[in-house]
Amino acid sequence: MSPVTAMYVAQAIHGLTYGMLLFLVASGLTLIFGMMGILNLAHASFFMLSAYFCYQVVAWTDSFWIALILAPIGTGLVGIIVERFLLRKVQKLGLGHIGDLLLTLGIALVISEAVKTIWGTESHQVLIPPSLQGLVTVAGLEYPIYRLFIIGLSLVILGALAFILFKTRLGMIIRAAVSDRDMVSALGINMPRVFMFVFGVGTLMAGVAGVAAAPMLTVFPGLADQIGLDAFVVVVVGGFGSLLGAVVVSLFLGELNSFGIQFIPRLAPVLVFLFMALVLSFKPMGFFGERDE
Amino acid sequence: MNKFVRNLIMWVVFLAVAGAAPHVLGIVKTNVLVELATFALFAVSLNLLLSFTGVLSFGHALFYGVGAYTTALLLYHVEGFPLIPALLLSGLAAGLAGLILSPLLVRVTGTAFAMLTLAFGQLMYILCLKFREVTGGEDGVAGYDIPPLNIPGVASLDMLDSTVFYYFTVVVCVIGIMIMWFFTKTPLGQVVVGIRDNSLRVDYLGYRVRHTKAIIFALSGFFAGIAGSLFALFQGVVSTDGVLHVMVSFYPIMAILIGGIGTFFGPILGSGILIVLEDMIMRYTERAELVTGLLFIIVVLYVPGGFVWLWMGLVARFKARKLRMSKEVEA
Amino acid sequence: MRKVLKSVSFFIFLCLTASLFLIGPALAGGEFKLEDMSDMSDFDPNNFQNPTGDTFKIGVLQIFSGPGAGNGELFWITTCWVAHDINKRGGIMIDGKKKLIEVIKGDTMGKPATTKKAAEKLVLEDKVDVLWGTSGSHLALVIQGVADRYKKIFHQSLSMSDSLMDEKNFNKYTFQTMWSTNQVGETTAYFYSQRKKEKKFYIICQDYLFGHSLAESFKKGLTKYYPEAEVVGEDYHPLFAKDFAPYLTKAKASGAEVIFTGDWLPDGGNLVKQARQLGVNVPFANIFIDEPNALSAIGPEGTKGLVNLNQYMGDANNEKGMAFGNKWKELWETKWEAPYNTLLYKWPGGTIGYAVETTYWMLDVFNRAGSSDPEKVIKVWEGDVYKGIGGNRLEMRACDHVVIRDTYATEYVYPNPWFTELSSGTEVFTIPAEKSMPVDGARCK
Amino acid sequence: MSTSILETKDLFYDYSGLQVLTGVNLQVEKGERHAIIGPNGAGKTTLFNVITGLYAPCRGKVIFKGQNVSGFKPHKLSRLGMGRSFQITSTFHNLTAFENIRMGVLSRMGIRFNMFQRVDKLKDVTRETDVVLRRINLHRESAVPANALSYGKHRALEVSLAMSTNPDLVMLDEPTAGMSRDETHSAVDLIRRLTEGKTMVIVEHDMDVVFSLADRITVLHHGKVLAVGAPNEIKNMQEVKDAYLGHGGV
Repeated sequence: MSPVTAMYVAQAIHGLTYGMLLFLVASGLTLIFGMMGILNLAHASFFMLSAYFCYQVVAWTDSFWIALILAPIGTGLVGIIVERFLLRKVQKLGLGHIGDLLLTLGIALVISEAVKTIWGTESHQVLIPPSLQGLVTVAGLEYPIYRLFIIGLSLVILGALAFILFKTRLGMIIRAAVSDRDMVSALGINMPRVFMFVFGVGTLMAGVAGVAAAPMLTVFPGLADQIGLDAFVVVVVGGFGSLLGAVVVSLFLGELNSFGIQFIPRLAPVLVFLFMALVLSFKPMGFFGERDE
Repeated sequence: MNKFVRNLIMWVVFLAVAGAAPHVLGIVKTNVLVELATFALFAVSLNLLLSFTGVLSFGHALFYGVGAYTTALLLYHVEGFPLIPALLLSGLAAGLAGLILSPLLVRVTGTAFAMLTLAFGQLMYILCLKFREVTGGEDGVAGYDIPPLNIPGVASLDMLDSTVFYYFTVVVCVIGIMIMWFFTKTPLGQVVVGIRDNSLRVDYLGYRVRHTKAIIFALSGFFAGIAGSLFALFQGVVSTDGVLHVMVSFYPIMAILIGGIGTFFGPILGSGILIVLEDMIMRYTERAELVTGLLFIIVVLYVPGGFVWLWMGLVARFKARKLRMSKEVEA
Repeated sequence: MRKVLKSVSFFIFLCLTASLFLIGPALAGGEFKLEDMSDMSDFDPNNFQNPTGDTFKIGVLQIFSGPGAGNGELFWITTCWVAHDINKRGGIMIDGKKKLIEVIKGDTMGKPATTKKAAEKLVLEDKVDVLWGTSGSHLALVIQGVADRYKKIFHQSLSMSDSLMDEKNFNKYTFQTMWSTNQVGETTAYFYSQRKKEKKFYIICQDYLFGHSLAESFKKGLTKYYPEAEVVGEDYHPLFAKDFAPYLTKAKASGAEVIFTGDWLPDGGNLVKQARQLGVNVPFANIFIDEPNALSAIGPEGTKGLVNLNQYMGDANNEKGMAFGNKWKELWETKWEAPYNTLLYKWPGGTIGYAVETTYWMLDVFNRAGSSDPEKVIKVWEGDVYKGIGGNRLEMRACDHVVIRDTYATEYVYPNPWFTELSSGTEVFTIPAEKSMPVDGARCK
Repeated sequence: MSTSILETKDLFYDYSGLQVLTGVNLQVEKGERHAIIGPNGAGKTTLFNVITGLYAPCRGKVIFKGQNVSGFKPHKLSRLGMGRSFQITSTFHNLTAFENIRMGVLSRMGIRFNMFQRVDKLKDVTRETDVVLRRINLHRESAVPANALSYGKHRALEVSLAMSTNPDLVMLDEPTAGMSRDETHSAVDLIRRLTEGKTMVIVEHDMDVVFSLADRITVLHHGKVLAVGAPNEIKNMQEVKDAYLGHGGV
């Protein structure tokens, strides 16, 4: 492979890595919105929280692999608690989006402060597990194993998610609820429990992304800022509640990020939001969105 | 007549308190009041959209930012540019921005409206961040002179004097808020409320819904721009993070929710609570965000709709009890 | 006769005055003497005891909350260290009596509006005698405005933009002890021009005024000292970027031999870490990537070859600096608790040493002025020369209040006497002050 | 021809592929009370929505006062003198009865973009609104929010809102839907009173209401006009009976 080709291929894989991480965060966000109608401003905070959990578990057990399992579960549990004891109450008050907004922003602020109180404000480091360190060489291209691992891990999660959504009864209920919430609850299904499950799974996936990102990035209080906003763009552009939209737009944004930096470093971030504004102006519910509220 | 007397008393009390404040409180706390007044004007302008038109904007910072940058750039590049024209031009620029975006904004409501405004707000933020040559990027525009207020033949007021600037801000904000209040009482203001309740019916009654909405976007943008301009005059520096960040859009929503959604004066109360509380907690703890976050959660759980509604609920309950008691007495 | 007498006495008067001007600075100038330093074993940065009563107050403007709060933490220990030492020595002479030093926090939260508020509160309510800070030129500019308005001395210790002291922004109350971007640019270029090993440079900086002006200064420095060198590419990334892979892939493909970066943490640490993960083993020339916590995560191998450019290398440079460093390290090992027990605080190198040194200087200036009246302080500090921790010479240029000093460069190696967890510099290359000058600011032309 | 105020010519409308209107020819004479009836799914409400501008016809024309108004937006039709009510009560729920009616009165007086005067200082608007409220017997509830009114009064407000712009042609979509016998009775009285001297088109399920109000009836079936005639003629028409009985009843 010529160096120039190698560069482009590497950029494409970088885009894929970021895109997949973004997908893990955005898919939870879009499911939660599609199903429960909640704009979860705290979603990215769960991503960050999980990275801190990961740091803590690694500090205790010295094992990234244990952290990879425990941290997302812990994050999912926090998510379930938030849903059960806070969000559900607010949803009952009937304030609409505004109530959710205020609540989740409050939660985001509290999580960010809690993290600082517990772990301090400095940057923490999580090391790549030894088995995933180093580079592999394929057709003359050197690429870090860990980044490939992130892609693989995300694909596994994507597969599992697709299986649940399309092959199980629960998944059917969730999909039906995304397209028509009232009808499903009229069918006599215990919707609160389904909501709790979806919120838990959504935060768990953000948690997986947080752990996967921890060794690559640094664990610090501003960790979630960029990915949080990008995930919002994904959900909006891809269409509220659309998993397909989340996949497509996440990967698109990932590649836009890589090749934007390659060719037009200055305009790349502008393009993201220009794109979002244009899509919304002409398709107010996003590319793959169906429901209009 | 009774109402007139009551209003008169309220105004006299307000003017006395507002007039005396800088002399009692000192410069630092007076500056907090300046912040409060500006923020209240901003929140009330957003409330025209949220409580009166019934649309939730996640991008109101755009208008605030346009106003602030207009003032900063005018004063930076045009030597000796006078104060009032800078203020008004900033408002007009922001109003114009509202008008330009309105063809796209009037078509959508609900979530789509929130997301579209978020997109435009972020687009503006990123554009200002990236076009450093004009806006100074992260660092912003700074080092412009704040012009004095020249009243020909009467006086020239130095805006760098904290007390003078405080009076200036209070006057501008009170006038702005009064104009908006008046607006809600006009026929057009009524039509806007009608659009919130039932825009299809408004259409069937012969009103042009989209044109009416465009007017309100421009108006709301205008006053947000004035607030932004005051911010620019007060701070002496305008940066993207300060005026266009997404949190700048969220905070007035919070003020409205804390104060009282669906009311005109609630946002002012909410602004007061937010700003004063923030100032107080910053004196005692570095965990200001924790307190703000908890406040949001508590308000939404226990004071849904805001403190004005809590108060009105209490008053209603009190009245009902009095009524019941008087009836019992009669019986 | 009388006329002769008169002219002779006038001549003597002239000579005396002239000699005063000549030796004046040398006489008046201060010096940091390790032997004068108090026993610091009771210093606890987590529990700093502010004195009460009639004190001399320093207002420290930094980020104490939010994502950048680590900054505040760092400069809290450095300021308190100096205050504790001076207080144990009995304080400084202000208006005819000894006053103890009180340190008050002002949280800028990294935002201009909050910075202004915090600075005004310090001046008007806490009545501080001097403002100290802050990271971020746009914030420093806000504080300069406050200093000018309320006539308070502002020890501008942490912002580097050349423009802060230019004709437009200069005000007489502000004294900048931090080196400026032009000095960094010339330092780097001069170092590489003497080394003559690498010729191809790639620039990666943060996308804001500081990043851009640093890159400009570096390019200017190369033209001045090292015209054979070539800049093969440059990129500016947003602050707090997450994924540097696309930039690094680009830099790698450009064939660069050195990547020059002005990134501070966490960006700088991430940049190097991700480079090594990606197999990009190009050395980085940097000014802020000397933070041991971040470097230890990259490990000894990955940090080898980093070139750190700094205005302070007291600990590595000479015996005097070493002696001070050892005292500090001893306390770190035995006394301090979280967050001050991490590798970052092990040695008072780089920023820590610099901040301690210039704070000593600032208090020394006030002591010599014998007053916190800004006019008197200005008179003393303008043109003042101070001998720093390593005996190094600091001069406050009178015309624009920026510092003239030797600067340093060092290449990281392993093993080294400082850390087992990372590479660090052992040999220090000194760039003489005249080779790394600040740009001529206001009143200098 | 000159007396017809509303006419549709070969009106077609598809709803995502489903043909709802398949060439409707309707004629409403000036001054008459015209009812449109038909079995469920005949396309009555769709026809109503196409005429009143909610949907644009796929083919064909709507002619109002001799002008082709196909595809005109509701506000434009309203200004030309067409008013409508809704089957599902669609007032301004949070506004008082007074404010509801005033909304129509303002529009009638052409005060649509005035932002320089207080609305409560516009004496003639207030007077006119009071007159309307008195006429519909809601003057005692003028300060009550619409959603706090009794169902019957809320429906009365709904119909009056359609009349408040003083239209030449008023289109009423099942005005008595969901009402009790008594309420229906007084509603019919009210409608009769309000539409005195005006042209009215009504879609209604309740045959008693239809026969007590209508001067003329159009029967719609499968998206086409099946029959037109006076109530007595329609009552006895065999095709109409077939249409109702043979296809799922009333």
